[in-house]
Order: sequence, then structure tokens, then C-alpha cells
Amino acid sequence: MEGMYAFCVGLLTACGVFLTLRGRSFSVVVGLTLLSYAVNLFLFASGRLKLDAAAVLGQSKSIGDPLPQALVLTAIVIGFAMTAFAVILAMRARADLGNDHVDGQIPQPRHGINQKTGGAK
Amino acid sequence: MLIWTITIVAICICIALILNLWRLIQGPTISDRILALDTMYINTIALILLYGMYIGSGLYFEAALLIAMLGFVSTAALCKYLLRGDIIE
Amino acid sequence: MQHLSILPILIPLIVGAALLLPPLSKNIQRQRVAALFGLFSLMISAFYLLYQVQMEGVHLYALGDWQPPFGIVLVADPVSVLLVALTSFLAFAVMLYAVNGQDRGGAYFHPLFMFQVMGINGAFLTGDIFNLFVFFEVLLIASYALLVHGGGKQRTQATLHYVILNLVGSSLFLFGLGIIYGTLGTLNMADLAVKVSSLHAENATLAKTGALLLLVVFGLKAAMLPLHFWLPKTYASASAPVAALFAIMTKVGIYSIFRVYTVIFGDHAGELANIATPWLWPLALLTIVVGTIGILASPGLKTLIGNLVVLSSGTLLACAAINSEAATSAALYYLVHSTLASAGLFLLADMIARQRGQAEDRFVHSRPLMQPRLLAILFSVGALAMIGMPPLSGFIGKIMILQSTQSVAESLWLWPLVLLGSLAALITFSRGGTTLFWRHNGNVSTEGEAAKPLEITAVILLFLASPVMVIFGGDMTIYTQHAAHYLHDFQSSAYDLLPGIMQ
Amino acid sequence: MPLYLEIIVCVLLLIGGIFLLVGSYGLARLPDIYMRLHSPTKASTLGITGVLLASMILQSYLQDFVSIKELLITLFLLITAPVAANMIAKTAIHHGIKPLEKTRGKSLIEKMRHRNNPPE
Amino acid sequence: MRFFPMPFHSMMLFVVWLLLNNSISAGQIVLAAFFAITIPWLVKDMRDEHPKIRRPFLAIRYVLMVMKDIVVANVEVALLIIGPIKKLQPGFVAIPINLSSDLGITILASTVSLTPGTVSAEISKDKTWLYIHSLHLDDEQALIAEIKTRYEAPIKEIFGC
Amino acid sequence: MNSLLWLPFLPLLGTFVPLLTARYSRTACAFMTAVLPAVTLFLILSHASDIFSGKHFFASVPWVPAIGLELAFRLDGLSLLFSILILGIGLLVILYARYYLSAQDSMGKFYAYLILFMFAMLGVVLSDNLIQLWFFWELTSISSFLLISFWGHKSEARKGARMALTVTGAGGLALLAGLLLLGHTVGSYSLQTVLDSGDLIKASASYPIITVLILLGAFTKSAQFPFHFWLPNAMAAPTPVSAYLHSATMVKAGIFLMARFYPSLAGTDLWFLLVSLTGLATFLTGAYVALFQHDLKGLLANSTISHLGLITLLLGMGTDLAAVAAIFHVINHAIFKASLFMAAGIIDHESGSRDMRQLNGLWKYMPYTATLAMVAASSMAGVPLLNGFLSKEMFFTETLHQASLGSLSWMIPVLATLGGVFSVAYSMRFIHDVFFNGEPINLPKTPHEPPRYMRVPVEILVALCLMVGIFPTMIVGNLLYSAASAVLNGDVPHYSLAIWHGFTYPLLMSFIAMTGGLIIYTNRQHFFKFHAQFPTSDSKLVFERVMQTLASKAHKFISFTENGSLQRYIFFTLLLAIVMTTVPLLQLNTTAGQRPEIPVDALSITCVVLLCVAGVATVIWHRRRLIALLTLSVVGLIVSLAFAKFSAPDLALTQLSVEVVTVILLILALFFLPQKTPKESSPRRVVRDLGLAAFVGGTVGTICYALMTRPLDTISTFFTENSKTGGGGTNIVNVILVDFRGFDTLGEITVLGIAALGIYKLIARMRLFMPSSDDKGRPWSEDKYPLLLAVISQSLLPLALLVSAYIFLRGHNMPGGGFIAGLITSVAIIQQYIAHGVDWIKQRLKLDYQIMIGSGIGIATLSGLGSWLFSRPFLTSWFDYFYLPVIGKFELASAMMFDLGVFLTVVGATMLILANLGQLTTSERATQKEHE
Ligand code: NA
Ligand code: NA
Repeated sequence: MEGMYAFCVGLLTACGVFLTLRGRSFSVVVGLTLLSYAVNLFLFASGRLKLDAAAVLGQSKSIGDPLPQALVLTAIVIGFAMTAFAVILAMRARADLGNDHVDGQIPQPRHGINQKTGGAK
Repeated sequence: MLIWTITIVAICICIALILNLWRLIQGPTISDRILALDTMYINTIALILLYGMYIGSGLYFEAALLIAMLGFVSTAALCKYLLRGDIIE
Repeated sequence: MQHLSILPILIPLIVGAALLLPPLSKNIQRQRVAALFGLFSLMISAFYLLYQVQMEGVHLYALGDWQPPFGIVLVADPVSVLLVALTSFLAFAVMLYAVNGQDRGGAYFHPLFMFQVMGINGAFLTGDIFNLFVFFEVLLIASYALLVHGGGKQRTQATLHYVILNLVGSSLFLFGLGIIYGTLGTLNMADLAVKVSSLHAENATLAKTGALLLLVVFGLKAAMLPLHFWLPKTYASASAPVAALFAIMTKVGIYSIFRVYTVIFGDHAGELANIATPWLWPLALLTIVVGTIGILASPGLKTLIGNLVVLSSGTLLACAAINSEAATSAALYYLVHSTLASAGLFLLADMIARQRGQAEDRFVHSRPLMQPRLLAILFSVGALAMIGMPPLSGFIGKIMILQSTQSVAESLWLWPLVLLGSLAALITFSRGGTTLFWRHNGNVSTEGEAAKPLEITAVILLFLASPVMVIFGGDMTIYTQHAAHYLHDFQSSAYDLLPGIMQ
Repeated sequence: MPLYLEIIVCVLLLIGGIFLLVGSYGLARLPDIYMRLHSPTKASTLGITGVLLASMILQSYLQDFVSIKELLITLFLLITAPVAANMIAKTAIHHGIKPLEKTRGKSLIEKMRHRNNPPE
Repeated sequence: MRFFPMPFHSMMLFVVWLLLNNSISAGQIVLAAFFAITIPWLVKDMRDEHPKIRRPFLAIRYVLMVMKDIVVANVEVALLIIGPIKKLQPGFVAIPINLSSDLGITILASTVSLTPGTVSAEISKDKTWLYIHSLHLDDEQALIAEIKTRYEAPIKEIFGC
Repeated sequence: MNSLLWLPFLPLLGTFVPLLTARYSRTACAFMTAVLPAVTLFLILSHASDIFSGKHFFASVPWVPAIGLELAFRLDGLSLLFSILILGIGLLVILYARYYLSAQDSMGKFYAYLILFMFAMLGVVLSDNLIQLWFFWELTSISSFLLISFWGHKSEARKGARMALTVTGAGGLALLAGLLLLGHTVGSYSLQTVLDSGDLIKASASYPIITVLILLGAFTKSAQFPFHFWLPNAMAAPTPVSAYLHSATMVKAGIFLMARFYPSLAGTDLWFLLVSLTGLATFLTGAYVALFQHDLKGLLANSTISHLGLITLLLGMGTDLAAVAAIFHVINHAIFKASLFMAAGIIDHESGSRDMRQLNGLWKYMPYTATLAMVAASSMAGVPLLNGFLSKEMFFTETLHQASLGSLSWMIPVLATLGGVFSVAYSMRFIHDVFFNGEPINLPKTPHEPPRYMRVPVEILVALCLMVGIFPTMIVGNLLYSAASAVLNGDVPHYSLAIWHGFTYPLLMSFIAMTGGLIIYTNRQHFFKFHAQFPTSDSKLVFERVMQTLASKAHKFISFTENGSLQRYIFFTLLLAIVMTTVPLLQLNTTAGQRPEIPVDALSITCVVLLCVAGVATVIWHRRRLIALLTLSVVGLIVSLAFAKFSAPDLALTQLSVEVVTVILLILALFFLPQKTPKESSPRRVVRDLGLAAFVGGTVGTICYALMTRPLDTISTFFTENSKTGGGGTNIVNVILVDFRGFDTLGEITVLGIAALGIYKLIARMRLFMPSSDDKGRPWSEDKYPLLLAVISQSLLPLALLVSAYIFLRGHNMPGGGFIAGLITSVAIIQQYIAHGVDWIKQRLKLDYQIMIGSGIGIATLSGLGSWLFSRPFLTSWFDYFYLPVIGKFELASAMMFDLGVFLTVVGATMLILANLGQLTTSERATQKEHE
């Protein structure tokens, strides 16, 4: 199970990173959200995985590590606040700058490259 | 017997979830995808309840309850977006 | 005063919350008075805390009465209280400037300012690494909000970059914390320091990845190369009081590096001893280089100051890499000096820009200033301090840093870079200053706005620190030496903070 | 656990599981969006009710007192499922998605789209 | 009425609270009562005027009937879904409705969605037509008639409109 | 002698005098300004006799021990000599400037700068501490910058000042490095210790670098070749400044430095090579270039360079007598050059020009001044009976005794004579071109004699030229001796200041210089023609070009690296992170640890499939934004399931509720952001990013796996054990959140509150683009508030609130708590917004969300402050069990207050964001319609 879990964390991280590296604010926000999922899962896993071990006294057979859970909770809330801010900021940037590129301007395709690919075709 | 039943039902739900995912990916229309997501919420509720039964714990009921409540809101918001664009107007 | 050490966090928090509530929330005059009063009392309590710590030693404040390493503790030690006092003083002066109208550029300036101060003070005081993350986020989110204060395209654009980069940084922070907790099983910094020494083999390797991830995070805050890109533009586009307050922001990263890589992963960390140094040293030097180039390239005063901040970050990081008491002492002195000087300059740049019409703070021909003499005097003071020329405080910091190099190799790298950085600053400041104050024609711009007495007071207050730090340089350096000694003394910076733990 | 209870629980569970599967199967299988709408709103709702009932009985037994809070989920789903279906149908209609060729009353879609009355 | 601006909801909340807590201890009853009073009081402004239930027993009967229909409908639909799709004859139907309250229309539409092979798709602007989609439409008029008599009529009676 | 501690500061005090007295008459201002320097001079002179008798004075107090900085002064022969020059000539310049400055010039400012400079110079020469010496050294650079740029509105003044500052500043930095190394080598920054440790220093490995660095400081300051170019450009300064700084004092600071460290550094081959060759080169270049200057001050500046070279050459020779000669020439040069500058200033002042091609035959107009200038110029040329002759004679003598260049040593006297030839030539030119040589051409003013008192300083100095020239021993004998003794740090060799030494080689050299000079001057036309063949290189232009190239190169570099592309910045950030983590990771031998793994089951596999497909789909479809949002929801859902599965119900609940609010926010963003994402990443970029993403993901996954498969001891058992007894709750996670680590939570809700405030700021005055149709161009539906949704939402609200209350109250003991409850409440209210719109809610729900945030944070804080009443730290929790009839046992805890604060903040923050965003768009739509 741990292997699958780790694979998922890695995959989510990779997806998040890839999207964060895109040029449009929406993609970036989605990427950051994916990344924060991965982060939360990772942080949670630092307390090791346990089945049927909810950290509630008298409710389960054993008790998992409650501390990472509390940390993840804090991280989720903070992540939510940050994502919310980023989303609205993306809107604001779009409103102020007229486009949704993270750099505030749509990059002009470089002529040299165009010519090159054009030549190749 | 119970464990076996739970396993069988769990497999049913797993298949159901995969089918939902298939529809979500397949589309073809956005409405289909929303519908698939909505169904997925319902199947998840069942899954959580089943898990609670499996380990004999009532701790997960609230999670199921929340999915029931919140899944609807998100479906409604998505549809409102498709209809009006602005969901809070 | 049992609760003295938490006041630097609570005062801004309570005042910030109160500013959102009636009767303060609707009236800007009341908000100003409340904010100034709050920051003034913060300043008093911070300096009193400094005094207390100096007299009685380290204050350990166990929140919720849960003893370390289980609960969160605040550690008011010579290092953290120095920075808290610095922050409080800076915040008061900056607010003094802001209440003259700069606080009007959007809603919630005062509460956000308070929360920002709270976050910074919290980051300095906390002795718990996850709590450090929380306070990082507090100060970051407040800085995001403050950054857009005043509106405008450039600001939005710079904020977007700043926010997204820092969100990536926060993710890395959490990854790092996950690894740290996953290998050491604790969060209290002193406890981490104790536990890390007994880590072996593979766990040590894993912990190393976490520790280095944290270095990236702190490096991002501290504008370490290649994570510095955001800084010049962000600072240059922020409104003046915000930029001035931001002068302390990079220092939070620097401080964290000192704390984490001296106390936790310092000499006593077994397999993880001094892991940051091999990375820190080249990156710090490159940061200095890039800062220097940036200084030479600066087209305007605000960008120049931004690049000076990069330069000083590089210098401070180099001190962290040298990893000795002398270097830490030098860094502490230099940190205080550069924070106040750059903050004052940011405010000054704003006053200058407001009087030069369209030319703003750019080094181009323009209309004459309305208050040329006053601003020129202030400018020279700020410039001299920043360049590190006598008679202002920069030179002491610079000399301390140069003297702290331990080997010939270190000196051969650091000395030329630090000195060339100063030279670049000298060149650009003299170019900029002569242009700003002397290259003009026509009449004074009619749209210009003369600096108000309180604004000038604020700048003078910030700059005054510089000569004071020279005149009382002896006492000041004795303090920084003491603080550095504390930080490097494992007994006091780790074991003494864990009253319940057997050594 | 008494056998009769176990049997009841198992039957309820199986019913629930099958209906859930059928609902999702329909969702995947049926040819147009309007037809697909039926399966989750009905089959899945019933399926979940089965599982909920089973859970209710089992948890009541396990925890030694009558646990009927699962009913609340059923209540929620019964209230919301039709609205969700309605909203999704509205989007499909609004987007003018063509139903299956053989669908009767296709012409009504245009009317529905503008929420007009049907042609007399 | 000052204490119970929404008596039906108050009752429901009272019950649901006890349901949620799986307890009828004195403390929970006090809390249930507390919420049964305060929550309606909090949200009373957040409501449009809705007609009152005139005939509660009929309402209960209606609920039971619908529940039975749901089960039946589901079995039917399940069979339809599993069965050959080619035999299905879907169709849209417009049903004239004569309910003056939004609540009534909503209940009718919901009921239709939950019961035999039909989903409420749209309601006309003037709220006189309910458009439904039927999974397997044999006889359009029969369907209209069934819905009107089986569901619309009792709703009309329950709310008296 | 304690007065030495405050004595140097008298001039500093004096800087304020002119500023305060500028409002009175100019004479009064000048007089008052002169008082403090005069007093200082008097006080210093009062010690002269003691110093002449071999006494030295020291005074010091600690200042910044950490850097070895002391407030330490010494008064020995060398300091005395320079102090007299600084203060004496300074006083004359004050008097001179009184007449020189025009009415427009701010006299107070000028004097203030001048006195500041005087203070700095005095500090340099009196310093007994290396760091302090450097301190004052830099002050001279700064004050000279201020003086050169006194006429800042003139471009040359700005450029000249900047050039001087840059060059001397750079030298200053080198000097600092040198001094620090020196102090480090000696182990003390006390000058006396350093002077006494000559052997130690010369033996140390860092001696060469120390010498080079210190000499760099000296050479730049004293305008030695190749750093000499700044000095002619500093002539943009008012002439009193040139007379003071650029002849008598500041440029001598470099000389002073070499003299000061003579005992420590001189006497080695390295010293000889560096110093004497530099001096020689400077001596010749300056002399040669001076001849071809048309600007009077340019000529003087270059002659200054030349004479400074001469002194440097002498100091470099390393013999004791050469050092004496150097000191003697310092005195003489100061005297005659200051007077020459002043004379040039008078000429400029009274004729309006400094161009020697215009200035001709001034003898007729100002005979008295001309006489004075001619005497001074003769002294410069080394005419007998004048002081310049004496030191030049000594110089020639010393060049003859030089053997350090081996077989090439003969070149030194020859080249020295050549320099002398040019000195004579340019001195001739100064005299002949200006005062004779026909009639003036196109002068702006008709020249005449200056005001009476403007001449006085020149008269005094010229008188000194004569007196020193005729009675050297009487006038400067003691001074020279004691200064030389200070330079040599001990015994002074025998020397003679006699005017006549008989027919000697030096006399011959002087004679050659005289005749050669005359010949060159008379044949100057040929030389001018010869010189004109070379392209003139204006050092100012060159310097400016270098500076500009530097700036533009820097700018190019910066705009290349900081190109404003966020993608690049993130790329670098992640790249650094990944490099830093993988390097240690390579040492990890086995990924899997010892901890037994949980077996895999079908359910988990299904969930993993769902998660992975949805995650990848999000990436693939990120340009189809709504679909990406749907797949993102799936990921969120599965993540919450994972939390539930692995025993974290609280996390599952939180993740679920946060998820919904996030999705709603993203839907809002979808509407306001462009609907289409163009495909703009090049394939190369995509591959690069995919590579990095895979690398990062792989690393994270590896670490995650490695962590999970290893056992861990944590502090968590403490929480498990104390949750009920110490925190009063059975839900350990919640007890951690509100009690053990309540401080984190306080910070966390503050973050949320701040985010809401920040978002409010962002929303304010935001001008939004609102598409009138969706991404396929379909107009929006007219059904604003669907009937079913509206009615059902109303019914759900009380239920949702009840659930929220339930979740809130049970939180301490079971999964739940204030945060989740707050989100449920928020979502319930948001649903009302979706179903009914802003206006509908506005009339019905009178909640001030800002106040909610404030009071939420306030309540949480206050609940923590409550413990202060019991003298416990902030956030110390309190709980107890109570019994009431009927109700029975129940628990009350301060944590509930805290949780209430959390709840309020969450609701306030979420609603402040969403409601305001909704409100904004609604009002915008209304106005848009109005426009239509
Ligand atoms: Na809206
Ligand atoms: Na909780």
C-alpha cells in the first residue's frame, strides 16, 4: 500500500509542478491546488499510514499519529486561504492587465524559432 | 458472510466508480461529465459507509454526510456556471 | 512581566483584530491613532523585552502551559529579541510615514500592517519549526495583501509573481517539514537539534533532504540566487510604506537560516553537521555578484534599493556560510543596519518620486524637487549608510564581515565581492544622486507633493539609527557578539530550552 | 450477531450494491445525456439507501443503541437528487444537446430552452 | 408563533438533532430544543413565503406513497437499463400543471424525478408547464394523466392551492 | 594630552558655524567660520615645541572594540606638519573664498563642506588607529565629492565629482582591505603597534597584498598614474577647493599614507618597484601633459600630478634622505601650488576666463598679482632662492644615489631631469602665456586687480616661498626634522638645508632643467604640433563611456536573467530544490525500510486508478478549464477518501469542505478569466517541464515511500496520553488543534482572516471582463435563479446549520470542530447566494463579515488571554465537568470559546470573499445594462 500511496503523491506532485509551470493563471492555480494535495498527503504520510487507527480515544483499535493530522489540517486551511487569494489575484491581474498570462503580457512567438520550424516543415 | 458481502458490494462500487470515471473522461458533453461527478459523489458515500461497516466504526459517518451535502452544492454551482456564467449574481 | 515575550505577537494581533471592529473600523483617523498607539506600545514592550533578556537571560514561554518539546514555545533569546525590537521600531517608523495619506490607497491597510508585524515577530520568536511555517504564512499572506495596496498594473503584476512563487515555496516548506517530522518525530527546534545528532545512516540521509529543502524555502525568502528574481521588481512596485516594511522580510529568511542551520543542523548535528554550508557559500557569493550587477543596472532609486537588498542578503548568507560566532555577530549587526537603511531609503524614494512628476524615481533629467536640500541631505545619509562608508553604520558591519572570514580561501572570495559591491553602490548612488538632485530644468512640478513633517520624521527616525549604531557601536557589537555566542553555544541554544528533557 | 440481522444487512447491502452498480452502468451505457440522467438519480439513490439502511442496522447493533442518523443522508439525497438532475438537464437543454434520434417530442427542446410553453 | 416562525422546520430540526446524536438524554433534548428554536429564528428572513401544510396526514400518506413508488420505479428503471437499449423509447413530455405555489411545483417536480422513469427537465416561465424526460415513453397521455392524478392532485390538496 | 581627544572635533563643530552664520554678512560668516580652525591650529602649534623636542602625544578611548576601532589620536612630527598645512592653508582658503564666491553661491554650504573636509583631513593625519584612519580617509572622499560638485548644476562638476569619488572610493575600499589585512597580520589595529612591527609585516606572507592594497589607496588619492585622470576633471570645483584639496591637502593624503606606513612597508624591492616606478611615471606624464594644457587650472592640476609623482618617487626610493626630501617637497609644493591656484582663481575671477589662448598680457592689468604668481611659478620651476629649488635639489641628489634598478639605475636621474625640464617649461608657459605674450583675446571681462584681501593669502604663501627658500632651517627646520623622524620612526640622517652646496651634479641637473625648459618653451610651437598628432583622449568621456558600458552591460545581463518570466523563476526554484534533495538522496542505498507494509486491496487500487487518471486528465485537459476543474474535484474527493481510509476522519471532513469552497472559487475565476487557454508552450518547453515535473514527482514519491517504510519514534504519545486528562477531549487531533498547538490554529485563522481582507482589497475597484456568452459562443441562459434550486436551497439551510452546530459541538471529542462547522455554514450560505442572488440575500441577511472576522480572531485571542487571570501562559486551556439537574453531566472548556473564534473567522472570511465578489459583479452588470 505504501508504494501505491507514494506513487500517487509523486504523480500528483508531478502533475502539480507541470501545471504550475504553465503560462496561464488558471492552469497555475490548478497546478498549485494539485501540488497542495500532494503536500498534504505527504505531510500526512510523515506520521506513517495506519488502518483503523483514528486518533479518537475509545473509538478504534489503535491510535495513529495525531500530530501530522493536526499539521495537515493547519496546512489545508492555510492552503485554502492562499489558493483563494491566488485565484482572486489572477482575476485582478486579468482585470488590470487585460490578459491572464502570469507575466501580464502574452509572449510574442520568437521569429527565429518560427522561421526555423517553418523551414523544417 | 457479512465480510464477504461487504467485499462483493465494495467490488460493485469499485466497478461503479470506474464506470463513473469512464463517463467523466469520455463525456461527450460537459453535462455528462458533471453527471458522472455527481454519481461519483453518491458512490463515494456508499464506499465510506461500507468502510465504516467493515472496520465497525461510526467515525466516518460525518464524512459521508458532508459529501451528500457538499456534493450537491458543487454540482449546483457547476450547472449554474454553465447556465449563467456568473454563479453568484 | 511573565507574559512579556508573547506581547510582540499579541499586541499587533489584538490591535489588528480591533481595527476590524467598531468603533475603529469605519474611521480612518481613529485607525491611525490606534495603529500608531499599538505599534508604539509594541516598540516599548519589545525594547523592554530586549532589556529583560539581556538582564535575566532567555525567556521561554510555553504556550498553553505545555512544556517543550510537546507544546509550542516562544524563545525570547538575544537573537530573536534583537530582531523583534528591530521589527517593532521599523514598523512604528513606517506607520508614522504611512499615516500621512499612504494608508488611503485601499482598504484594511492598518489591520494588514498589524498582522504583517505579528507574523514577522512570530517568526522571530517561535521555537517550533511548524509554528515557524504558520508565522511565515501569516507574514506572507499579509504581505500579499499589502503589496497590492494602492493598486495599479505593475503592482498587480509583481504581486502575482510574488504570490505564486511563494506558494511554490510554501509547498516546499511543507515537504521539508514532512521529511523532518518523518525522520525526527518532533517539531521543537531545540528538540530537533538534540535528536538530529543521534540520527544514523539512512534516516540521516532522508533528514538531509528535508533540511536542504528548507534551505531552498528560506533562500527564496532571503532572495538567494537563483531564487532572488522576484525581489527587485516586487520591492520597486510596492507602495512606499509596504516596501519599507518589506525591508525586514528577507531578513526573516536569513534569520531562519541562521537559526535552523546553526542550532539544528550546526556543529552538533552528527552526520548532518553544517549541511547548508557547501550550498550556501557559492550561492551567497553569486547572490552578491548578481546584486552588484543589479545595482549597476538599476534605472531608478527603488530598483536600486531592491538590488541593494539582494546584495545585503548575499552578504548575510555568506556570513551564515562562514558559520562562526564572529560571522554571526557581524551578520546581526549588518542585518539591523541594512534593514533600517533600506527601509528609510524606500520611504525617501517615495518622497522624491512624488516631487519629480513623471520621472518619478528614475535616474533621468526632470523637473527640480520641491525640497531639494532636505531630501538631498536625507539621501546622502541613506546612501552613505547603504554603501558602507563612514561615518554611518554600514562600514562597521562591512568590516565585521570582512574580519570574520576564517581562511584565506574565504577571504579571497568574499573580500573582493563585498568591496566591489560597495563600489557598485557608490557608483550608482553617485550617478543617481547627482541626477536626482542636480540634473533638472524648468520649474518645480505643480503636481508634486511636498513631504510632510511626519513623513520626514519617520525617515529621520530610521536613518538616525545609523549614526547611533556607530556612536554606540561598541555596545551594539558587544550585544551582537553575545547573541552570536548564544546561538553557537549548543548548551544554551538547545539543551537549556528543553527543561524537561534529560541531556 | 444474530443470523437474521446479518442476513438482513447482507441483503440490504447487496441490493444497495447492485443498484449502485446498475446506476453507474446505466450512466456509462445509455446513449444520450437525457437518458443517462435517469440512472444515477434513481438507481443510485436507491442503492445508497440500501447501503445506508444496512449501515444503520449494523451500527445500531455494534454500538448498542439505535443509530438512525444514516437516515439524514437519505433525506439529503432524496431532497437534492432531483434538483441536481434538474440542473444537469437544464444545462443539457441550454446547450442544445441533441437527444437520441428516436426520442419523442424532440421539438420541445427549443421551447424548454427558452422556458416557453409547448406549442398548442 | 414568535418562538416558532417555522414550526415544521422546528420539529424536523428537533428530530434530526436527536437522530444525529443518537440520544434522547435530557441534555440532548435541551440542545435539540435550543436549536429547534434558534435556527429557524436565524433563518426566518432567508425564506420566501410558502404555503402551510393544510393536511398533514395526507402529506404523510403522500410521502409513503412516493417512497413506495421510488422503490418500484427503481426496479423498473434498473431493468430498463440492463435490458436492451434498442427497445427503449425515450421522449420529452410537457405536462400542464396547475399549482400556484413554488413549493408545490418543486415537490411535484422532485417527485416526478424520483419516480418511474421520468426526470423533470424544465419548468416554463409562467410555471404552467412541467417538461419531463421519460426513459421509456409508451403512452404520453397516460403518463400525463398519471402524474396529474397521482401526484399533482394530492399536492394541491395538501397545500390547499 | 587629553585635549587631543577633542581637538580634532573642533572643526566638526565648526561645520555648523557657517550654516548658522550664513545669514549675517559674508565677512562675518567667513570670520566666524575661521575661528574654530584658528583655535585648533593655535592649540596644535602650542604643542609644537614639545614635538620638536622629540615628544609624541597619544590619546585614545575605546570605541568599537569588536572591529578594533578606537578613538585614537597621535600628534607626532608628521601629524604636526600635515595639521599645520591643513589648518594653515585652510584658514587662508577661507579668507580667499570670502572674495572668490559670488553672491549666488551659498557661502554657508561651501564653508560647511570645507570645514567638514578639514575635519576629515585632520582626522586622517592625527589617527593612531588603522580603522579610524580609514574612517577619516573615506570622509575626505565624501567631503571632497561635495566640494567638487559644489556647482552641481554644471555637468562637468557632477561628472568630475563622480569620477573623483569613484576613483578615490575604489582606492578607499582597497585601502580598507589592506588595513584590515595589516591589522590582522600584526594582531592590532593600533598604528603605533603597526609602525613598530615593520619586520613582522615584511616577513609575513600577506605583505605583498597588503602593500599593493594600501598603495592602491594612496595612489588613487594622490592621483598617481594610471589613476591620475580624475584630478584634472576635479578642476570643475571652485578654485578655493582646488587650491586647498588638489594642491595642499587631499591629494597629499596618499603621500601622507605612504609616509605614515613608511616604517611598516617601505624598504623592500616590491615597495621600491611599485612606488618609485609609479612615481616616476606620474612625474613624467604629469609634467608632459601639463605643458599642453590650455586651461590654467588644467596646467596646474597636471603639474600637481607631476609633483605628487615626484614625491612618490622619493618615497619609493627607500633611502632615509629621500624620505626627508619627500617631506620637504610636500611642504614646498603645498605652499607654491596653493598660491598658484589662488592666483589662477584671481585671474579667472577678474578676467572671466582660464584659457591661456585668450589670456595674454595680464601684466598690464594686474601687475601685483602677476608678480606674486610669477614668484610662485618660479618656485614650482625650481628657481634658486625659492623653496621649490631646495627640495628639487634634494630630489636630484637622491636620484643620483639610487641603485635599485641595477644597471638601469642611471635612467632615474636622467628621467628626473627630463621631468624637471618639462616642469620648467610649463612654469614658463604659465608665466609667459598669461602675463605677457601680447594682448588678451576676447576676454569676457576687462581684467583688473582683485579686492585687497583676496590677495592676502597669496601674499602670505608667496612670502613663505621666499622665506623658506632663503632661510629654510629657520622656518621649517624643526618641522621637517620632526616630521622626518616620524616617517622614519626613529633616527633622522644628517641632511643640510643650505642653499648652496657647491657645484654638484644636482646643480648641473637643475641647470639642464632650466635651460632645457627654456628651450622647449621657446620652441613650444613644434611640440604643440607634435602633440596635436595624437588623438586627444578626454578622460572624462572615456570614464563616462566605461561607466555607461558597465551599466548597460549590467542592464543587459539583468534583463536577460530577470526577464520577467514567472515560468523561469519557478523552474529555477524547483530545479534548485530538486538538485539539493537528490544529491543526498543518491546516498540512500535502499528505498524501502524495515517497517511492514499494509497489504493492497482492490478498493485502494480503484481509488489509485481514479486519482491517477483524474490527475493526469487534469494535466492533459488543463486548457479545457471546466473539465480540468471536474477532474480536479475527483482528485480532491479521492484525497479525502485516502484520509478517511488511513484513519484521519478530521482531515477527510476538512478536505471535503475546503474542496467545495475551492471549486466554487475556481468556478468564479472561470467566469472572469478568459475562457480559452491558447496552446503556447513550445514542444521543447513541454518536454523540459515534463522532465522537471517527473523528476520532482519521482523524488517526492521516493522520499515519501522511504519515510513511510521506516519506523519512527515521535512525541505523539504525549498527546495521546494527555488528550483526555490534560485537554479534556477524546478527539486527539482536535485537542492538538485547540490546545496543545492552539497557537498554530490561532495563526491559521489569522491567515484566513488576512486572506479575506486581502481579497477584499483585490476586489475593490476591480474592473472585470465578463463574457456575454460561454466558450462556444452560446449566450447565457435567462433563467437566473432556477425554481427548484431556489426552493430546495431554502429548505436545506436550516438543516445545514444544524449539521454545522452538530459538527461544531462534537469536535472536541469526535471528528469535527469549529473549522469544518464554519465551512459548512459558509457553504450553506453560499448556496443561498447561488440560488437566490446577492440582492435577495442582502435584504435578508444583515451580517457584517468584516466584523465577524475581527471578532472571530478577537474571541480566539481573548479565550487564550483568559488564562492570564490565573497567571498561566497564553492559551492555557481550562475545562471542567458540571452537573445540572435534568440535563446531567456536561463539559465546559475554554477550547470551545477558541473554536467559536475559529468558526466565526472561517464564516466571516469565506463569506467576505464570496459575497463581495458576487456583489461586485452584480453591480457591474447593472451599470452595464444602464449603458446599453
Ligand atoms: Na455575481
Ligand atoms: Na476536530
